[in-house]
Amino acid sequence: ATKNLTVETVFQLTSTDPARSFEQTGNMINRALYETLLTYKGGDASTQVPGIASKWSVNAGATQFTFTIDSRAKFADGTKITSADVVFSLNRLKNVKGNPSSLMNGITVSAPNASTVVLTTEKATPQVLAIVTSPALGILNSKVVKANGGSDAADANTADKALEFLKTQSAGSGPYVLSSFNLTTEVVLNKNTKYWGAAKAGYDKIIVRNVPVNVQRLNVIKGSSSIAVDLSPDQATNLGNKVNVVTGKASNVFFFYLSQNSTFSPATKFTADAKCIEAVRYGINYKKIVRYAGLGAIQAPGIIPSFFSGALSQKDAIVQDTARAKTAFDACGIKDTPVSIGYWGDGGAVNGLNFGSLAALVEEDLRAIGFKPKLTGAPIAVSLPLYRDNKEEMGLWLWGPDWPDSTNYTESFSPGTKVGLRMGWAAGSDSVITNLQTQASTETNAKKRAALFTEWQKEMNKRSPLIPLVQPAAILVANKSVRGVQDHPIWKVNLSEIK
Amino acid sequence: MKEIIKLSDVVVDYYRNGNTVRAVAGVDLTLNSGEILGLVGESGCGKSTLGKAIVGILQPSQGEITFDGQVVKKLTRGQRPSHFRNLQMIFQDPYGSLNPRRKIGVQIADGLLVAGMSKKNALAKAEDLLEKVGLPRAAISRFPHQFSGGQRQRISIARALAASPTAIIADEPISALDTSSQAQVANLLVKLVEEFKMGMIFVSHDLSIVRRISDRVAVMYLGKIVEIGTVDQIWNNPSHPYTKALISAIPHADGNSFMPKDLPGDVPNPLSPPTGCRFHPRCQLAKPDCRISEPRLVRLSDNRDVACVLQNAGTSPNSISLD
Amino acid sequence: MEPVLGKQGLKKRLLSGTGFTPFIVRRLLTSILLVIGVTFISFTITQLVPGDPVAANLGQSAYSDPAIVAAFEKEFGLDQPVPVQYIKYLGNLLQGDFGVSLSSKRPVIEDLREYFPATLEIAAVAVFLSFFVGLFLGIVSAITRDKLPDQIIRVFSLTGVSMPAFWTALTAFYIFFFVLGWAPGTGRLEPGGEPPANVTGLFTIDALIAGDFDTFKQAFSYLLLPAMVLAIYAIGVLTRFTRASILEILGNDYVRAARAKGLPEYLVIRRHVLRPALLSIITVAGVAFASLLAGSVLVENVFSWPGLGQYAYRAAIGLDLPGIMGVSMVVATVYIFMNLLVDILYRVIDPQMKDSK
Amino acid sequence: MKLNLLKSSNKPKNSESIWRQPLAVVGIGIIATWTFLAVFAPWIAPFDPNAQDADKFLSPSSVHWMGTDELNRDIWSRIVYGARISLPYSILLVFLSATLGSIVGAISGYAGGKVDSFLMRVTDIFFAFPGIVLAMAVAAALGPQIRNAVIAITIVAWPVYARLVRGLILNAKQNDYVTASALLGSSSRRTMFVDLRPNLSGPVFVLASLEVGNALLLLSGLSFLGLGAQPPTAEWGAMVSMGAANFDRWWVGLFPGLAILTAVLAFNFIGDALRDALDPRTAKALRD
Amino acid sequence: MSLLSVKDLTVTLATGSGDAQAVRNLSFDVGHGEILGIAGESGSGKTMTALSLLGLLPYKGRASGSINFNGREILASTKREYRDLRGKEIAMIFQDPMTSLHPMLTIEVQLTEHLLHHRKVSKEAARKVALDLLATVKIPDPAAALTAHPTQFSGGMRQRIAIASALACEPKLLIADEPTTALDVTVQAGILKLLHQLRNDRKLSVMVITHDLGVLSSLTDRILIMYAGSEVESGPTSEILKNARHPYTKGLIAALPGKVKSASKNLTSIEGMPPELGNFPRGCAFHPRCIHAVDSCKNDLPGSLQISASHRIFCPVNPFLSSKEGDK
Ligand SMILES: Nc1ncnc2c1ncn2[C@@H]1O[C@H](COP(=O)(O)OP(=O)(O)OP(=O)(O)O)[C@@H](O)[C@H]1O
Ligand SMILES: Nc1ncnc2c1ncn2[C@@H]1O[C@H](COP(=O)(O)OP(=O)(O)OP(=O)(O)O)[C@@H](O)[C@H]1O
Ligand SMILES: [Mg+2]
Ligand SMILES: [Mg+2]
Repeated sequence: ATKNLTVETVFQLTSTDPARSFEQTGNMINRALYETLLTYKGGDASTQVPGIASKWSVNAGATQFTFTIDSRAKFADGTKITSADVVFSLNRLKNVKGNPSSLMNGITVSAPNASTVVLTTEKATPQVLAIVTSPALGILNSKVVKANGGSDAADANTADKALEFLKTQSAGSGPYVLSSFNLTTEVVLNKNTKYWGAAKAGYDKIIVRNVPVNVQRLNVIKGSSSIAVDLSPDQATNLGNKVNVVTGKASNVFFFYLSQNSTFSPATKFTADAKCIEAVRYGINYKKIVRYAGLGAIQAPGIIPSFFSGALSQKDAIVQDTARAKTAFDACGIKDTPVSIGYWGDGGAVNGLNFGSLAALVEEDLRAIGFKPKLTGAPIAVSLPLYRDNKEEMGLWLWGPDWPDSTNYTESFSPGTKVGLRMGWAAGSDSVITNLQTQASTETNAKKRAALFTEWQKEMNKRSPLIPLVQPAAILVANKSVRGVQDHPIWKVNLSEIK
Repeated sequence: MKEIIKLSDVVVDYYRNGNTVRAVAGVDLTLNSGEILGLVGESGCGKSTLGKAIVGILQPSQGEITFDGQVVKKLTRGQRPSHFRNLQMIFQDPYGSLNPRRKIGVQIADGLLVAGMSKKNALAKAEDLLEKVGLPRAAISRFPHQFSGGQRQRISIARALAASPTAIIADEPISALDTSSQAQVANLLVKLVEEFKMGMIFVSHDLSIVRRISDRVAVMYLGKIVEIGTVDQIWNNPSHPYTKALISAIPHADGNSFMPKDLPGDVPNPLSPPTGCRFHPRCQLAKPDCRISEPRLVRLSDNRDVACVLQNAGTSPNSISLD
Repeated sequence: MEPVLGKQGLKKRLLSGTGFTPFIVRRLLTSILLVIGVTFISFTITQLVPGDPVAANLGQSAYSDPAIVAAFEKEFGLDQPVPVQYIKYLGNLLQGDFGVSLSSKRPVIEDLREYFPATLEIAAVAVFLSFFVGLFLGIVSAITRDKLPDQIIRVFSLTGVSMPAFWTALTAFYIFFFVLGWAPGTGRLEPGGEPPANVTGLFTIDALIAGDFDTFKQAFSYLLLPAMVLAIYAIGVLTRFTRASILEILGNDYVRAARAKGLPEYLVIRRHVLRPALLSIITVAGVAFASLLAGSVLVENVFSWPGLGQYAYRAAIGLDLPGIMGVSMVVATVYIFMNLLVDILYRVIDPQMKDSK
Repeated sequence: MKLNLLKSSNKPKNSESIWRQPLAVVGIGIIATWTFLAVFAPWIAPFDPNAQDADKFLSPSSVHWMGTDELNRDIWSRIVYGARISLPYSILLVFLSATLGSIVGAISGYAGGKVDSFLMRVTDIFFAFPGIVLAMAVAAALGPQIRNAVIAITIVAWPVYARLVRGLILNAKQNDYVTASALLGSSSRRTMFVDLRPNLSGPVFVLASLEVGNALLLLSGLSFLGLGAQPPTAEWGAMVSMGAANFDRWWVGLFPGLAILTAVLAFNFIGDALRDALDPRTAKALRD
Repeated sequence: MSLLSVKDLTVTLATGSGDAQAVRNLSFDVGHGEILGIAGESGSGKTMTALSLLGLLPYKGRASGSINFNGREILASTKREYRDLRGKEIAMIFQDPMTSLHPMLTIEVQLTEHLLHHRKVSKEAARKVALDLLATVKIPDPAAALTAHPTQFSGGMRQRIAIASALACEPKLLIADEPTTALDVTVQAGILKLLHQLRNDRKLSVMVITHDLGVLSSLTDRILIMYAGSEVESGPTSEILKNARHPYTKGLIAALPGKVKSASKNLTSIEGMPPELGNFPRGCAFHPRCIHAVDSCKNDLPGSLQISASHRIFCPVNPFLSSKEGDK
């Protein structure tokens, strides 16, 4: 009899083409179909281990990364993996201009010989080692993909036609191969019988199904599925004795922010005020939010999640101080002017935390210190642009890392950066924080890096318009017969490791 | 006597699914002030169509209708020109001719309001009119469903009177009523015509009523007038075989077991009228000629016209016998 | 057709024949216009309201990369002026090209080909079920007018149209799947179940065509619960409508005449009442079917039924214009087609309409 | 053929007062109860509907009759306050679409000809249009708020009224009383606004009362999908969707669902009875 | 013994404002081969009387009293017994031939369905009967007519078809409810002739309902005049029409346009209007409109008064009035 594994999740999936897939479900599946130069083991996201590359080195300035391809590495069809495949895959990723293409920003790929690949950057980029673990950088069989319309040329955006092919079969070297793909119902993986690595596939077949969270719960209780991926801490209680609950810290950090300089409402000039920010920062009842977030959740002391280098500890976390908040509120002069709070409002939930409920919690706290908040959530399609274009007075959002490294945070949240701008925090508005950011990005010594990240966060906590709220638990519920289930911040479940 | 309505060669067509139904096929007629002209004929022969054309509800596709010397124009969406308001119509269905959801007072007053009278005066006048048609003044604030058919017909008459008509087309005003109400409403109409010196065209399929209240009678068959004359002439001395048949089909309520005579066949479909004399397929006296040439209305004597070949040929009217 | 007067009538006469073929041709022409109207309205409304499909469909880092945004806009033609987009859309439509879905990144026509049959399958079963149940209950209710069975059926059918479908679906699923274990889970087949070779897209039918009875049983058991939940509303509608039309027809002279002949009641009902009633009931069933397609949104959501409803939901909240237009057009076409079919049936069944000249 | 009017029209109207119909009385009772709860919510609700505290998901007890939700808000209190959203907004929605639809229908019926054909084609299109899809798209794009959901549904809900009003006008226009008032000198505009208005208001009102239930279903459906009322507003559909995420806490979804069911059912009872009280011909116009 | 003998028939109907008696204590007989006419104004209960014979009263209507048909009491019949009676023993034709034939069924079905049901004959036999019947009622080309639908016929033709259908099972009694009201006089004459002929040829008993005294005069042997659900006068046709005794009957006759042209255009009429169901006056229902009414009329139900062996009236004052006086 064949040994099957059923994994249920709410699909966040567009395709199984690594170069075009950047969503959680896609990462989970691609992690099993394709291999990357380096990767992580278990739930760890800080120490890279060999993937296709058996050895690697970094130059002193952190601008050149050399990888040596494992001589045993073979694709599922038996062909040997060469540096040409790597160059093709990474260039294709860069040029198809899909969602994950920005990972390759500033990186050039070259292959001095058939078993060596060199990645070069212009400025120091120590996080390249983390970036190459992303499933988007999975290595495809260049011959097969090219034969089926694939292209890595500069115009791959239009020239590459391999998307459809890659939905019908995979062209990778992972322990599983794609059997069937359906965007809305299920993706079926088969065992790669010719897998070259030591850790062979644990199952003959893995079925990843698209199932709403509440049904995931019922199914896993009944034993009709093996792993439920998306349960909230609340839903992970009273499950009976057939299942194990695996908890980790989610990579997502929810945060609340105040906009600095939008032009859409007279109230904004008050929310720009340091006093206003202070009022909010000390007005929020973090304990209540953590309690709502349930089992395994922690208050986010800083924006960098607990498992990355330089993360703050709980003692650094802001503690609610209503009196201080009220004083600050009175000083900020916003008085009765209503302020709107944007968020993902069509019932969106991440890690079981419903944005609407979180917003309701924050709303109550702000109201208590004198604000007149108004919740204006909207579906992603509407609310996300508002947030991204700095058109929200206040917002409730979350950040999940693009690559598992703290630089992803410093480079996204400092003044003048991506999220910084969304809060109206222009470049040059806070030189201390900006300095810490640049230092951290070029520092290659791990200890020193960590110290810089910590310092950066502490400064952020003093004055940034951004207030980290909660780092929820990541919960996987698995049937007791299933072993090796661990939560991972990037690919959630490493299907290859499950036995 | 003044000619109040004059029709010359009026033709009215309906268009239906691409076919033309010629419901009125060339009618000449006059109505004088103070007279009641009865218009009789079988169902579907075009009586209502003609009536509607006279007041301007339908547009004749040919010919001319004048009221008081002015050519009647088709009703448009705007207000009817004020001088035509003296030309009114009374409808057959006492239930459809009053708005069930409005009090009768305002319905009667409408005609006065439109003419520019103040609301208060108009309602007062409406009460007067109700009294005139024999209903209590208090009825003004009641709804139509609180009245019987006969009473409703009186209300319709009061409404028409609000426009001080000089001519009324009454399209089967009593056909839908019970015997006793029939008499009451007919009497009312006769009284009003006399009182106001109006002219009235009284449409009916019941020759016996027409005979009692009309001065003249026009007999219609399939869109054409086949005979016109005074009541006595027509009743006692029908010149057209159809008129004769119509009269002999009326049962007599005399207890003598008189069996009326039927006229075989139905009124032909106006979509494809018979050639020649329209009556010839049902006429016992039809000659081969009748199939070909269409007889015109000819004057037999004063006030007496008939459209029949037999008459045209000079046969004396009295010589027609159907028995 | 109502008679018309004057010049206007003349024109109409010239434009229209009375036969069956001109009728069909005319109806088809208006139907096409209607479908285009539907695209126009969905296009206009989705353009009028704010919202940014680009942001909705790109990840956060991709969105801040102008090159990727430009590429995305180019790919989906969003860089063109709005009227041009619409004209282009219509032009493509003529060639059977419904555009590419922003959310699924594949041609809308393929999406529809996949999702439409899934919804069709439950909607058809629901209508089939509700047609017979509704007809039966409606008849019983009408002939036992004001007696106990009628009272019960009336409350029942009113409850049917008053149930919030999403709530019914949840409750039914919880009870029949989780508590009682009678219903299989969500989806169309069991996990990893191999869909039958695609002929119609309806799994049950395809399974039968393939002679695969096990898959048929499986597919059928999966669709039964969602279909029944959908049917509750339709049963309510059809029961009420049937009752009303039968009562109305029972008031006709010809029914009294039939009773005066001493015919047994079942014959009176079947021959004299049901036949004319069926005409209008079929109309309503046809429209109910079309509205079930649209109404399946909430039910599919609960049963994660991979159908048009879910697709529509995702397209709507993702501001996926081609997707929204595609769904609208399919549903509208079904609606219009059902109406056309009903009209044709009318002309075929009812001699009165045939004879009227 | 002569129509015989003696018989059919002399029949007494078989309209029974709706107070004599038990279902209607039940319906009126339920709506009265909900209205009472809504109006006096602050005094009736035992808790602040938005008060959050430490626990969550308490099952029904003597303190929390219907339990509490994930933020430990008292569900009974939220349902009571929810009546303040669901009922008035459904009625507002029906009022808006009835007004819009009646105006379109009236214009169509009044103008006739090309305007009529055009407007009727437009209503046909809206009829053919999958309303909920449109409503979802509009609500999504405008941002989910109960107000926008109302706008969205109004956009798809008006055509029934347009058709009804147009039909009634065309029907009424055939009546002799319309001709009679034209002969008296009423312009058609006057006929429309003076003569026919009372004929339209009854059926429109009945249709509206039949539609309130549907409106409530649609509104709560949009909220269920997250496209209606925003937190922390207590709205029944949104509350059911909370319950959907927590099947085993059956009380979270069950009670708000029952609230919707009873309110819709009550509106339907009333609408049905009103329609039965209407004369049969107009009632038929409503059904088709 | 007469074929039909009705005693004290009372019909109660449910109206918007409670129950009301549409027919009150009506008694009459129809002899074998006799044509009885029932006349009266609209709403006087003629149709309800007819329907009660067939057990076809409208929804929530009920009848009491006694109806003896062919020696059998039928008022208390079960549904089944009524069904066996209808069409087979007693047939009925209705007022409006446009609506009393089913628009979607062929003439053949409508002519033969009850024949097939009651007589259990074969289809072919039934078709033959139908052809004969169509010939009897003078439908041209019966064979073609069989396959046609009612819409293809004119009103007069449809009424003939309805009559043919009523005759299919050779009933003993034919009830014709206003069979000619909807028809033109010219067509009416044909139908009257046909009914007359049928009676003579088939020895059929007929009950004709009409408000047209002319029709009664032509067709009937005896007349019963109803007012507000009760009989006011009954007797042989010629006697009633020539020598009516009841003020109401006299009024009706006087209101006829008449055979002779009088000098005045005015028609004689009965003032006032008939009472509505549920609002029948106490005592003699006619008293508010009656010029001869005396005080007792307001309170006492009028008893029957035999004028001659077969002629009676329900009026307490009338014996003192000669028919001449009533004409005023
Ligand atoms: N609106 C219409 N459209 C088409 N044909 C019509 C219309 N109204 C009447 N006709 C036809 O015109 C002819 C004359 O109809 P009209 O109503 O004038 O007859 P009538 O003499 O008044 O009959 P009745 O006694 O039944 O009232 C009939 O053949 C009828 O079918
Ligand atoms: N279904 C019904 N429910 C209640 N009352 C009814 C019903 N049908 C008729 N009636 C009333 O019963 C009374 C008698 O009606 P019936 O039909 O017997 O009168 P009729 O003499 O036949 O009158 P017509 O000449 O109008 O046919 C009338 O007042 C009528 O309004
Ligand atoms: Mg007429
Ligand atoms: Mg009758």
